[in-house]
This record gives sequence, C-alpha cells and structure tokens, in this order.
Amino acid sequence: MYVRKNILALLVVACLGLCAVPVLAADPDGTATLEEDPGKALDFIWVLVCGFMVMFMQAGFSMVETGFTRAKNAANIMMKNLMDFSVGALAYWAVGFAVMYGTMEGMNWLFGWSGFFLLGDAYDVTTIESWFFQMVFAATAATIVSGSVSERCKFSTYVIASAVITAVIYPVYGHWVWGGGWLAGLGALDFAGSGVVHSVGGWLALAGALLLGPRIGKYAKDGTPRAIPGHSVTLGILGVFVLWFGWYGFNCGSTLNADSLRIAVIAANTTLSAAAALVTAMLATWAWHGKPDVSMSGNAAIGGLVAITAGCAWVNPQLSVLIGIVAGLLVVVGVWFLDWVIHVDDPVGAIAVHGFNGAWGLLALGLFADGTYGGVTGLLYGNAGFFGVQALSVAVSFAWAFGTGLILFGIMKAVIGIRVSAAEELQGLDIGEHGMSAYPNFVATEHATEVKR
Amino acid sequence: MYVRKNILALLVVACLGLCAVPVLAADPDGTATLEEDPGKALDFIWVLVCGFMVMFMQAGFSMVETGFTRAKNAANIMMKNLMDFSVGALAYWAVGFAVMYGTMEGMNWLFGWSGFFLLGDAYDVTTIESWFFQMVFAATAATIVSGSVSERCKFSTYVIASAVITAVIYPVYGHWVWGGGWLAGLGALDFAGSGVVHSVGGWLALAGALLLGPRIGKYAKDGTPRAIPGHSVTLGILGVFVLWFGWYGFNCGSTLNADSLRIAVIAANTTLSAAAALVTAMLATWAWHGKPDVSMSGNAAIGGLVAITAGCAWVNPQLSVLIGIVAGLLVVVGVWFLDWVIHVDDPVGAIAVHGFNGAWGLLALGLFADGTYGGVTGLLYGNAGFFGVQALSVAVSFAWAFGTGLILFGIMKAVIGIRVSAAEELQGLDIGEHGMSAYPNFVATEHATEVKR
Amino acid sequence: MYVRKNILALLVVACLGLCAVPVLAADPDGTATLEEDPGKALDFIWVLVCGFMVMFMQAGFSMVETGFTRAKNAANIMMKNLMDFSVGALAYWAVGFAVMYGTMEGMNWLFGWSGFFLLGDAYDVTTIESWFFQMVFAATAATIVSGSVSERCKFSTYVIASAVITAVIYPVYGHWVWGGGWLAGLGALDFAGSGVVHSVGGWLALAGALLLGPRIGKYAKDGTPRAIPGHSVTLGILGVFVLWFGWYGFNCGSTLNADSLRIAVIAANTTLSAAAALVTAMLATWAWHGKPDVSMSGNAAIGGLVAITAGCAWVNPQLSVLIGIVAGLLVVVGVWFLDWVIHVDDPVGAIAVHGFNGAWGLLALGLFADGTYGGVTGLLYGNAGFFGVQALSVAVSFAWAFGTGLILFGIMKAVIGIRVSAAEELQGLDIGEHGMSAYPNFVATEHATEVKR
Amino acid sequence: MKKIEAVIRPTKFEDVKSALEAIGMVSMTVSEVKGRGEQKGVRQQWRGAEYVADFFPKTRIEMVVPDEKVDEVIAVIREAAQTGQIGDGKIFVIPVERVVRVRTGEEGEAALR
Amino acid sequence: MKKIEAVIRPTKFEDVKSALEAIGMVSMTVSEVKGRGEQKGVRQQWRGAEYVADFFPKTRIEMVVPDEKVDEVIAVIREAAQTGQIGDGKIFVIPVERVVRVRTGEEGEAALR
Amino acid sequence: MKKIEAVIRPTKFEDVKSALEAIGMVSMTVSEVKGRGEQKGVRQQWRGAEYVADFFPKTRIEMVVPDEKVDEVIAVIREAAQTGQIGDGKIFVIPVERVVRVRTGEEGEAALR
Ligand SMILES: Nc1ncnc2c1ncn2[C@@H]1O[C@H](COP(=O)(O)OP(=O)(O)O)[C@@H](O)[C@H]1O
Ligand SMILES: Nc1ncnc2c1ncn2[C@@H]1O[C@H](COP(=O)(O)OP(=O)(O)O)[C@@H](O)[C@H]1O
Ligand SMILES: Nc1ncnc2c1ncn2[C@@H]1O[C@H](COP(=O)(O)OP(=O)(O)O)[C@@H](O)[C@H]1O
Repeated sequence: MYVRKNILALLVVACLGLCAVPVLAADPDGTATLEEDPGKALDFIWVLVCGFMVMFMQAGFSMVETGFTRAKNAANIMMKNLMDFSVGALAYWAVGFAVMYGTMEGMNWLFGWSGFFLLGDAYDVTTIESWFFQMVFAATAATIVSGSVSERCKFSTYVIASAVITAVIYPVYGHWVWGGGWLAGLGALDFAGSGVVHSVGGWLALAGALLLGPRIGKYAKDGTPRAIPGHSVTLGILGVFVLWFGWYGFNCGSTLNADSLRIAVIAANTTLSAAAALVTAMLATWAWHGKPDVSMSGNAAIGGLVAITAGCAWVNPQLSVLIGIVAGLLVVVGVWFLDWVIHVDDPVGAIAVHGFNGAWGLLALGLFADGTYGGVTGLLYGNAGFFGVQALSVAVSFAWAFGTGLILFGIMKAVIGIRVSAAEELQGLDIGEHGMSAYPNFVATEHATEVKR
Repeated sequence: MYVRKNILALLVVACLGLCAVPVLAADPDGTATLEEDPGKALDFIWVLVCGFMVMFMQAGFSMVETGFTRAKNAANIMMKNLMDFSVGALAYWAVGFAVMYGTMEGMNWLFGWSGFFLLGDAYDVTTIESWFFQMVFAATAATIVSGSVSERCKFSTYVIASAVITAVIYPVYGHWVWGGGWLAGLGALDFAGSGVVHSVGGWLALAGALLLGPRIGKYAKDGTPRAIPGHSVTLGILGVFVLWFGWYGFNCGSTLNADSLRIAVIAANTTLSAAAALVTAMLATWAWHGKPDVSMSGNAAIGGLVAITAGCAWVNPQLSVLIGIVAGLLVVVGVWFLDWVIHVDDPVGAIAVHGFNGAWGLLALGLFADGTYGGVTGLLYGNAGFFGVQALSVAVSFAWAFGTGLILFGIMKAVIGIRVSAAEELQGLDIGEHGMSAYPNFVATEHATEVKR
Repeated sequence: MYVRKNILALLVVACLGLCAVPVLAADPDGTATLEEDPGKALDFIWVLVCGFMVMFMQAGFSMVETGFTRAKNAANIMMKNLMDFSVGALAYWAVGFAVMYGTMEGMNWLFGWSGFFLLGDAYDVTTIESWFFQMVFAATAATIVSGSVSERCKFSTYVIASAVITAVIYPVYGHWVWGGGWLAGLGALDFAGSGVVHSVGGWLALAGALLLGPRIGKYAKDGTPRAIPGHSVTLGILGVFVLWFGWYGFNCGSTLNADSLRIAVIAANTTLSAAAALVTAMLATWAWHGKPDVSMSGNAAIGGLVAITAGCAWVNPQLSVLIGIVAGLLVVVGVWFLDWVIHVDDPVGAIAVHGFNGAWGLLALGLFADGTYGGVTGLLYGNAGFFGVQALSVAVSFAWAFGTGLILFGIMKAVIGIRVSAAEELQGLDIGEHGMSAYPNFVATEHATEVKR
Repeated sequence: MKKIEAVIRPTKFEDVKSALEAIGMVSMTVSEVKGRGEQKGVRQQWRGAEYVADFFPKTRIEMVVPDEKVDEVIAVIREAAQTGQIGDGKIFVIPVERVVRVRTGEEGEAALR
Repeated sequence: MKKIEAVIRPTKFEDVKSALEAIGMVSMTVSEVKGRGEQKGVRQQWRGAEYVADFFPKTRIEMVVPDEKVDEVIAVIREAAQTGQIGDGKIFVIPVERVVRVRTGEEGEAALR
Repeated sequence: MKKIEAVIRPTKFEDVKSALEAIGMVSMTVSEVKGRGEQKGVRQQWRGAEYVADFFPKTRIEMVVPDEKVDEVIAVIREAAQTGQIGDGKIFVIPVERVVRVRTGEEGEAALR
C-alpha cells in the first residue's frame, strides 16, 4: 500500500512539474505544416482514422482472451486489457516513443533518445500524429502477452511487464527496424509489423508462459494436455471479427500517408490471407479431429492477419492466399506443438498466432515480394540477399524479445513473484485479484472433463 | 475425409500454380493512376474506410444471429459467420468478381467473364479497390442466409452454399444491375443494394428455410408457432448497433468516390429510416401485444436500413422517414406472416428483414426519388416508367434468387442432405457439428414454454 | 392503447403531409457547394466518418449500462438504448436541430427557430452534414440519462424523456454555447462537449435518479449502500472500449472540417487523459480498498474522456494527463460521494462520470488552455477572464439541465408515474416492461450479499 | 407422502410435463443437473485436445405426492421419458415426513396441490 | 435429524436468511430451481408469439437440523417467506440417517453446525 | 438403498469423481449449489461498496447406493474431498424407498448401476 501511494504521489508531482515547463514547441497548431504541404490534411485523416481502428483492436484482444478462458478469470482479463492499453499509452508517451523514434548522436543505430513526454520540439502536429499511430501499435505488442499469461499471472506483475514492454523492449527492436536502427540499415523490412509488433509480442508471451508454468490441471501426470475450454466462444469469435476489422487500419494505415493507392492492394491482401488461413485451419482440424474446430479457426484467421502484415504492401493477392494457407497450418500445428510437445501452456494461442506467424510473415515477405511496389523483390523473384536479411531479422527479433522477456519475468519472479497462489488460481483471479465475480447473476459450473484415453 | 484432403491438395496446387504466373499487371502500385487523377487518393480512402465498416457488419450479423437463437447452437453460428466471410472472400476473388464486373464480348448483358483470381490486368489498384468494396458486399449477401437456416442446417452444406452464392448466384444478378447487364440497360437502379444484396440474400434465405423445414418444436400439431426465445438479447441488440454503424459505410461508400457531398444526405436518410422503422415496430408491437418487443424492434431497425439502401442517395429525409415507417410495419407483419400463415421457420427474421424490405426498398426508390440528385425521379414526382422498371427488378431478383436457391438447396438435399439429425438438433449443433459447447462454465436450461391457448 | 394508435396515426399523417411539400432546397446535391470549395469533399468525409464513430458509441453506452446492472433488466436496457437513439434522431430532425442551430431574428441569443424537419432551405448538403454530426451528439446526451435511471424507470416515461431532451433541453443549452447564443457571446468555449453534451446529460441523470429514488435493496435501513453487482463485467468493459474508440470521432471530428492538423494533438490528448484517469482510479481503489476495482477503472476511463472533451484541442499532452488524473479521482470520489453521502442511486455511475467530469472539463479548459491553438489561453497562462466565463458556463449548465430535468421528471411523476411497481422491479423489468427474459438458456441466480459491518 | 425424484433427459422434459398434467399432477420443482450412469461421455474437443465430457445435462423433476399416487406418477414419467437408449434416467422415491405450505401454513396432503 | 427443504421466492431469500441467522441457524445449502404449483405462468412473448413461461424461478434452501429444531425452523421460514400471494412455496421435511463432516469425520449432530 | 448427498468444494470434484470411479461407483447426479456453514464469507467489492458474498459455490454429488456400500462411499468421498480447511463440506445419508430405471423399468438394486 505504501509503495502504491508513493507511485501515485510521484505521478502527480511529475505531471505538475511538466505543466510548469514553458510552452516550447515546433508546430503545435499545424498551420505552418499545412501551408507547406496541403496534402497533409488527407495524410493526417488517413493515419488517424487507421489509428483509431488499431486502438479498437484492444477490444478484440480482450474479447478473444476472455472468450477463450474460464469465466472465473473474465473480470481480471478485462482489467488487464484496459490497463495494458492505458499503461502502454503513458509509458510510450513518457519514454517509449523517445527511444523508438528519437535520435541520438552516434548511438542512433541502437536506440533513440529524444522527445520524452512529447515535450519541447516534439509538441508538433507531425510528431504527435506519428506518436499516436505508433502508440496504438506499442499497446498491441503489450496486449499480446496478456493472453499467454492469463488465468495465473499476478495482476501487479502484469502491470510492470506492460510498462517495461512499451517503454523499452518494444521500442528498441522497433527502433532497429523502423526508427533507422541497424536492421533498417541492413535493409530489413517490415511493412506493418509482423516482426516489430507481433513476433516481439509473441516471443515475450513465450517467455512469460514458460516462466509461469502451466495452469493447474492443464497437464496430466504423464504430460498429456487437458482441454480447458473457454467460457464464451461467442465473445471469442466476436473478438476475432473486431481484430479483423481493426487490422485494416493496422496494415493500410502503415503507408503513413495518403498518397499511395497501393492501400487497395493491402486491404485485399489482408483479407485474402486471413480468409485462406481460416479456411485452411477449418479443413485441417476437420480432417484431423473429425470436426471443424471453432476456436482454432478463429485463431487461424488472426494468424493469417499476422503473417500478411509484414508483406501486405509488397506481395500480390495470389501469394497472400498462399501466405494465409501456411499461416493457418502454422496455427494448427503450432498450438499442437506447444501443447503436446514442449508443454508450454498458452491459453489463447498467442505464441503460435503472433510469434510463429510473425516470424513467418517476415520470411514470407523475403520470399514473395513481387517487385511491383517500391521495388521490393523477394527470393522467388530472384533477390536472395533480401531474404537473408529477413531471416536475420527473424533471429534478432527472437533473441531480443525472448531474451529480454526471460530477464523481465525472471527478475520479477525472483523479486516479487509472478504467479498467484494455487488456491487463488483454483478459485479464479476475479475474486483473488479484484474481489469480484464477472457474472454474479449466472449459476457457474466447471466442465467435468477427462482426457481421451 | 478423403474428399477433404483432396480439396486441400487442390487448393495448394492451385495457389502454387498461381505464383508461377509472371507478374502481369495494369497499374499495381497506383503511381500512374494517381498522376492522372490526384483526386483518386481521397476516393480510395473513402471507399476503403467504408469497406472496412461493411466488413465489420459481419460481426453484427453474427451477434444478431447468435443472440436470437439458442445457446446450444451459439458456437456453430459463430463458425458459420467466420466461414461464410472467408469462403465468400475467396470465392469472390476466384470467380465472383470476374462474373459480376468482368466483361465478355457479346454476352455482357448476361454476365462477365474476366479478371479471375485478380490476375493479369486485374492486378491494378483501381480494380482491386473495386474488388475489395464489392467483396464485402458479396459476403453480406451470403451471411444473410445463415440466419434463416440456423439451428438445423448441416455445416458442410452451408459451406457449399456460401461458396456457390458468392461465386455465382450473387454475382449474376449483381452484374445485371451494377455490372452493365440487361436490367441496368433498362434503367433499373439500386444505389447501395436493397435488391442486389439484401433481397437476393433474403430470397435465398427463404429457399433455404423452406427446404429445411422448421426446427423441431417450432410448430404445434395444429400449426401454431411456438416461441423459441434467443439466448442473449444483449448480444443480439449489440449486433443491431454494429450493423447500423457498418451500414453508414454500406450506403455512403456506395458513391464509390469522394466527390459527391450528397453523402451527408445519405447518412441522414440512413439514420432516419432506421430510426423510424424501430419506433414504428416498437409502437406497433406495443399496441398489438401489449408490450414493446425488443427483438422485433431491433429487427425493424435493420429492416429500415435495408429499405433505405436502394434509394438512400435519391430520396429526401422526410420520405426516408416514411420508407422507414413502412419498413417497420413490414418487419412486424412479415415475421408474423411467415410464422403464422405460411409456416416458414426463420429464426432471426432474415426473410422479412432482407427479403421483404429489400423489395420494398427497390419500389420505394421507384416511388420517391425526388430528382434532386443525379436526375433520378420516381412515380410520386411523375416518372411512372422508372417505377415500372423497379418493379420488374423486384420480380427478377425474386425469380433469380429464390429459383437458384431452390435449385442449390434442392440438389444438396438430394445428394448430401442439408439437415442435421433430429438427435443432433435436440442436443445442439455445437456438440454435433463442432464437438464443443459455447458456454461450458454456465449452467444451461431451456425455457419451459407452452403456447398461449 | 388508444393513445398509442393515435400517435401512430399522427406520425403517418405528418409524414404524408411532408411528402406533399414541393421540393424546395438550397443545394441538395452539393455540386454548387463543391465547386465553390473543392476542399469540402475532405471536410465531409472527415466529419461523417467521425460522426459514424460517435453513433457507434451508442453500442458502448448500452454495453456499459447493461454490463453494470443485473441480468433481469438486460433486455430493457438494450431496448432503451435502441429507442433513445431512434427517438433522439427523429426528435432532433423534427425540432431539436431547428432550436439549436436555427436562427431567429432578435431572439437568437436564446434559441433558434428554423430548419424544422430539414425542410426547405435546410435540404442542403452542408446543413444536413451538420445535422448528422449534431444529431449523434444529441443522442449521446439523451442516452447518458438511461444509465442513472436504470433498473426502475418505466419504459414509457423514458421514451418521453428522450424525446423532450433531444427536442428541447439539449438544444437550448447547445444553442447558447455552439449555436451563437448568449454564452458563446460571452466567450464561453467547449470544444467537443464536456459541458454541452456530457454535463447536460449528467445533470439530467442526477435529476432523474433523484426523483426516482434508489433501487429496492440499495440502502440498508441505516443508509449504508449495498453492493448490487453488474451481471457482466465482460460486456461492461467491452462497452468502455467501444466508447473510447468512438470518442476519437467525438473529439477529433469536432473540428467540423478537415483543414486543421491539430487533430493529431486532439487524438493524443484524448488518449492520455483517459489512460491517466484509468490508471489513477486503478491505483486509488487499490490503495483504498486493497484491490484494483475493475468497473470503477472502466468508469474512470470514460470520466477521463469526458473531462478532456472540452479542452482537447486547446491543451497540451502533459496537461491532458493531469486532467485525466483529476478525472480519475473525481470518478472514484464522486461515486462514493453520491452513494455514501447523498444517497443518490446511480447504477452505472453516469452522474460522476458525465456530470462531475463534464463540469471539470469546462473548468480545466479555462485553466489549462495553453494558447498554441486558436489563441485560446487559460488561467494558468494568465487569462483569468476566460476561466470566469467557463465557471459561469458550468453553473449555467447545471442550473439549466438539473432544473429542466427536475421539471420534466417531476411532471411525469405527477401525471403518469415514473417508476415501475416494486413487484415488477423485484422480478426485473425485462418481464414487466417487455414480457421476456434476456437470457432464457442460463440458470439465473442473484448474489446473496450482505454489507460489510 | 413421498418425494419422487426423476432424473430425465432435458429433451424429454416437455413430454413428461404434459403427461403429468394429463393426470392432474401439476406441482413440481425442476432443476438442471449433470449426471452419469451407464451412458458413456460425449467426445468433445478444444483446440485439438479431445476430451470426454463424461457428464450429461439432465433435468431433475421433484414432486412430493400422496403415497397412493406414487405408482401412477412413476408409470407416467417412465412412459413419457423413455427413449430406450442408455441415458434415459432414473426415478427415486424418498419418504417425506411433513409438508407445509408457506402461504397458508396448511400441512400434509392439503398442502400438496 | 431432518432435512428441511424449503422452496421459496428468490426475492424472499435475503429475508429468510436473516431470520434464520437470528435464531442461530446459519448452515444451509441453496440452489436455484424452477417450480410450479398453483401459481399460473407469466405470459411472455418472443417475436409476436406469446407463450407462458409456466415455471417460476424459485430458490431452494436445504438445511439439515436436529429433530427438535424442526418446528422452529419451519415457523421462521414461513414467517419470513410469506407474502400471502400464490407462489410462496412449500417446505418439505425428509428424514436424514447420517451426517458426516468431510473435514473432521465428525458424525451426527456434532457435524451439523 | 440410501441416497448419499455430498456437498463438496468444486475444486475437489475431479478428485472425488476419480476416487469413486476407482471403487466402481460411477453413477451419480451432480449439481451446482451455494452453501454456507462455519466458513466465513469472501469479502468482495463493487464500486467501492464492500460486501461479503457469504455463500460459497459448492458442488453437490448425489448417489443412490445399496446399503452395504454406504460406509465405503462415505470414506472414499471424505478422503478425496478433504483439505482440512473449513468449508470442506458435508455428507448426508437419506433413505430411499424405491429406484426405477426409466429405460427398462427395472427396480431396486438392479436399477442402480
Ligand atoms: N445411482 C445413481 N445415483 C444418482 N443418480 C443416478 C444414479 N444412476 C443414474 N443416475 C442418474 O441417472 C442418469 C441416467 O442414468 P444412465 O445410467 O446413464 O441411464 P440408464 O438408466 O438408461 O442406464 C444419470 O445421468 C444420472 O444423473
Ligand atoms: N408437490 C410439490 N412437489 C414439489 N414441489 C412443489 C410441490 N408443490 C409446490 N412445489 C414448489 O413450490 C412452489 C410454490 O408452489 P405454489 O403452489 O405455486 O404456491 P403456493 O404454495 O403458495 O400455492 C412451486 O413453484 C414448486 O417449486
Ligand atoms: N446443516 C446443513 N444443512 C445443509 N447444508 C449444510 C449444512 N451444514 C453445512 N452444509 C453445507 O456444507 C458446506 C460446507 O460446510 P462448512 O460448515 O462451511 O464446512 P465444514 O463442514 O468444513 O465446517 C456448506 O457450504 C453447506 O453447503
């Protein structure tokens, strides 16, 4: 309690301090910028509207996560999602943006170091437009972790993780690829963030799930995974639709301005990859388990969206379908692999969806870019070097995100603990972490399940 | 299983084949197009944002359908909605768009035949922008059917129906009206698709519901319909809001470019018609049954949206209110008529909402177009000929969609069966079709109901 | 029943009457307007897209309200939200817009009086664009009241309240500030409606809640409030996300045209205020009650959005954070104050969120406007006079909205009654008002609760 | 007086209810339960892990009836609830010592209807 | 020992609970059931089709009490649950042969509180 | 024959089920109830108002078994359901006079499995 009050006090003091700062700014009202380039009006509108849609993906993430987990943790999950967006926005305002898109003499290949708190020169319409669009992306990376640690991670721990991810971990890799860092220097590309956002989020999710260990009851003594069905398939799939909708903002808005008609191709590619992934997973589970699996198909659609994200502007529709097909298989196989082979308990499939498919997206771009847009050409069209750089980018994103993830969750595990007590987990985190039930007017039950023998 | 693997294999081979195709294209990066007409940037942004909103209507349809049916079928319904959008996008990419907007020397009055798989010349920003916007419309037509066949239709059958509808049935009528076909030649108009999208969807829904027969327990021995209340009025009405929101994209985006300020009038008309329909149905059920009926009012709002869709650009606000009032009555009376008079079991009211009101929308345009925009004038303002063409269009849409619907579902009924077993239906399609429950953490019950005597 | 049929008949007659009116109009197709100023195309698109997002906030309001109240009233709440948007749109079309933005020779300081039913000169693209954007705002003000009167207010009463609010109460104060009325004359400002929309809604909500009295069981005999937990925290927080998304349209769209790049700053400020409010409430409840409170944090996010609404264009990011922090505290303390001190039962916190924070938003603008945009400068930057006017505006909005609210609900209480019977309230308004249950497939329970002693 | 507890298939509930009405037995208390007996579980799956939901939803009807009605009620329930498939359910008869009607305080058989 | 099964109105549950607490009877098991007796159904409607939801939600309280407490408990429940309207519910008394406390293994009346 | 009614912690249900299976007792009916006894309520909060949810979710297992099985079943349930913490639950034994299998009409112990 003592610590909390201190944090509050600090926050208040910090903010009051900020107010005292005299208004230094570049172009805070935008008149000069607009005069220079009247086309900016359309750019701003495009990027902001797309940014709004990306923000709305937070609703989608929360629905998928809560729908695919148990009712006794539903309120905790909604709270985590509200919190990670809010903490993420504040952390990215205070620090993250400065690290990702700031500049630093000499060290710029590694990270940036200017524009903290959007003060001074950063009080500028162009900078703040960019901040807004990048902030919703940063929050997306953070929220991916929520899914894989759900139903057992302490809320306080997750607050800290969200702050560190959006302030440091995400911005550093982001700087390397999008902020003029060393990977960008080598020629690595990632149109809308298969790697920067999704695989970083996915590998952090892997680190978190690994250090937390599986939920109680997830694995039988012999290691066979048990099914722990989600409490509302309806809300989970609603979340898939919301994510799909928001993803158009994610991918199309990543042109960052309005003067490319290629956005139509981006929208088409995004759709086709997701659709192909969904249909693939539907048929694959149908063939494999005898019935088309609903939650897996929903996951696959998201996987298809993740996979097309890096290359959406540079590949063509037919290859998008192919990217989606692979993505769908990757989700089905990936979830199985994590669950049955390496026994990492990822309640909502975040690792397979965002981690595996984020990596696949980077590679697919390196393979399939067809050269019709911006001159980006992949292996299939003869550019092996580019594919090599993309493969490097995959390795780097894994090393960075998984590594820092282990450190982050490792330190917290040692110092404050990352997992709720077994009693709390059994009773549900809604009671334990928030002293409430999400559904007090419905009689609850837990499926009596036993594993197939 | 064998068949399924084959389908999968075929898909993979087809896609690989497509990749081998050398990149032939018109203007895939859009530079030339933009140079020719810089105004295209705004056009693209407008049409794409509206298209995103139309895509989001899929979430609305799924919520309405699942909310107004029973919990034991909720997962199946979500899966159907995910699937029909995905299969629809793929089918429209492969075939539908080529049939609807392609051209064919000599036969163009009947259907188009170019641009399959968006290959060759169709790899062009303008074509693909058009594809995207039209694809979300095609998927809307497909998903309408889902509602009327719900709680008893085999999932496999519905997959096939979705593909056929988006590949052939919808595009052909669409070609006649929007693709330069014979109805367009006669002067038939349909601004955003009361007829092309909604009445086609509605009449297909009618054919499906008719051939499936009513749900078990829907009608007493003497034919009196029994109430089968939906499992979540909350989600159902959420769906209505989502649809209403998306509909602004549907109607306003149908200008297909950004240089008409009439979009403001379209937005206003759309709102007023829906609002008037809702209030009308609310008052009508209040007067008729003693209490304002929630699900019927929600349906009526959608009915009002359907009815204004054809004429939204060509009528004025006050007549939009009138169109909405009629639409509201049509929903209330239409649902009653289908249920009590001809005993077609349409769980969510798709036929009355989309079929009846789609037809009404075409007629209303023929009646009320006031001549202030594009010179389109209806019967009320003296143009009887135009009304005649619209009436013809209504008849044609019914004949085409209901006819092909009967054939489609009829063949499937004969060959593979369209209805799940009685045991599966009683237990719920979630278990039968997908081996799962949508709400495993809640104790379920079924309303003990008996019909008013 | 008799009355209802009459209303229906009147409506029909009125509408038919309107159709007979010859088409008089200013520029209904927009060609002239566009020719004069080609920039209008972008303006229209911007304002309409933002307006669509504001409309979607209705879904958010309905989710928050239903999620934070009991299952037995869920259908009634959805119906209220559908209805108030519809009735609001019709009333604002018929009367409200004419009062708010019309003109009247000599009396213009008080209210407007032209443009009823959007007839005549008002049949003009610019006017109708404005109508659309203002209509969604009016409906927002109306729907705020729904939350505070929920679980006990008669549906029929609420229908009337919605009509009166959107036709008269909201437009009059709106005219004073936005329509060129006397407050505007004094220099009062309100960028997107902390005062015009939210505090007006909040004070009306206060009047309604006060005259209705608390829900049965809300207060123990000694006045201690009892907890009445909401039935779906999941849907409630989904609603928060939807509102947050829509709010970008609310605030950014309030530029009313597309030629200000300041919209980026508006979007950033909106985000930061909400995020800061949420984090503040989370920490405050954590410190105060030992656990972070989910529903309160969700409310606080909305409170932060309300508070930034008046000043979003005129303050800077760091002060937005401060505004949010205060907003968060105001929600936590305000809910407590209403509940424990003055015993007003406001089931979803509408009064604290919209009333208190609406007032705070007006004051914050008067304090913190930093002069970088449009030359608006607050007390902190030396402009005491402006702060005084803002304080006056707060007082006026309270006097007007609370006063007319008392009159409106007071008259209805005397004449037709505003509260359902105790038996109906205990059984739930779904059965009583609409003869249905929202969740017939789930076994319901009510939390057995007792107050902390 | 006896309490008859019948655990039946939910899908048979409407039929049983009507059959009991037909012999004038209207009063009952109903609850949703899960049960298992000889009936084997339904195979379900969640994200690739198959599992057997080895309990089935059942509806339990409880009726307190005068002793002389027991046989008739049992027969009627059996007839209406029977499908012949495993899982049709069980009927238990339990002694009841007193019955009180809350509203009036009536006791015994008078309180039953 | 007897098991007292009281089927009451959900809205009366809080009152009954408090009244029982007042006489020191705290232990009980509660479940949500649906019931019908003399009470006629509520007319509901769904899309124009009216129907009678002929079962009402009821709350069932089960308490196992020593024989000598039976009369008192019944009286207290009756008083607290009564509204005088049809639908107030029923109280059944059923013999219980053994009671075991899971935690300690205590049996009989010692296990009851 | 006796009906054994065990009110246990939901989290112990899987263990109890398996333990009973191990001694061949498979048939049972299960329902979700709320209960209270010595166990004090969980403090919860809603918008600043703290309250005590003084009923805990419990799972009730009902098994009708032949008289000679009663002791064994009770012992097995106790062992599997026990945590030693307050709130472990109770087991009640109630006489059953008849059992009928709906499917076949068999009565008595033959109907039990
Ligand atoms: N011994 C028992 N004790 C309690 N409930 C039982 C018992 N045996 C069966 N049941 C209930 O009866 C239901 C049907 O029993 P089951 O054995 O599956 O069918 P059948 O009687 O047709 O063989 C079970 O699901 C369970 O709820
Ligand atoms: N014979 C019975 N067996 C089991 N439950 C009964 C019986 N009679 C009544 N009940 C239960 O008691 C409730 C109230 O009974 P009802 O006859 O409606 O009220 P009242 O006792 O005031 O006439 C019913 O809803 C039902 O749950
Ligand atoms: N006298 C009783 N009658 C009915 N149910 C009881 C009774 N006593 C206890 N129970 C049930 O047993 C559960 C556990 O009892 P409790 O007293 O909390 O635990 P313990 O037996 O470990 O002291 C309660 O929640 C309640 O459902």
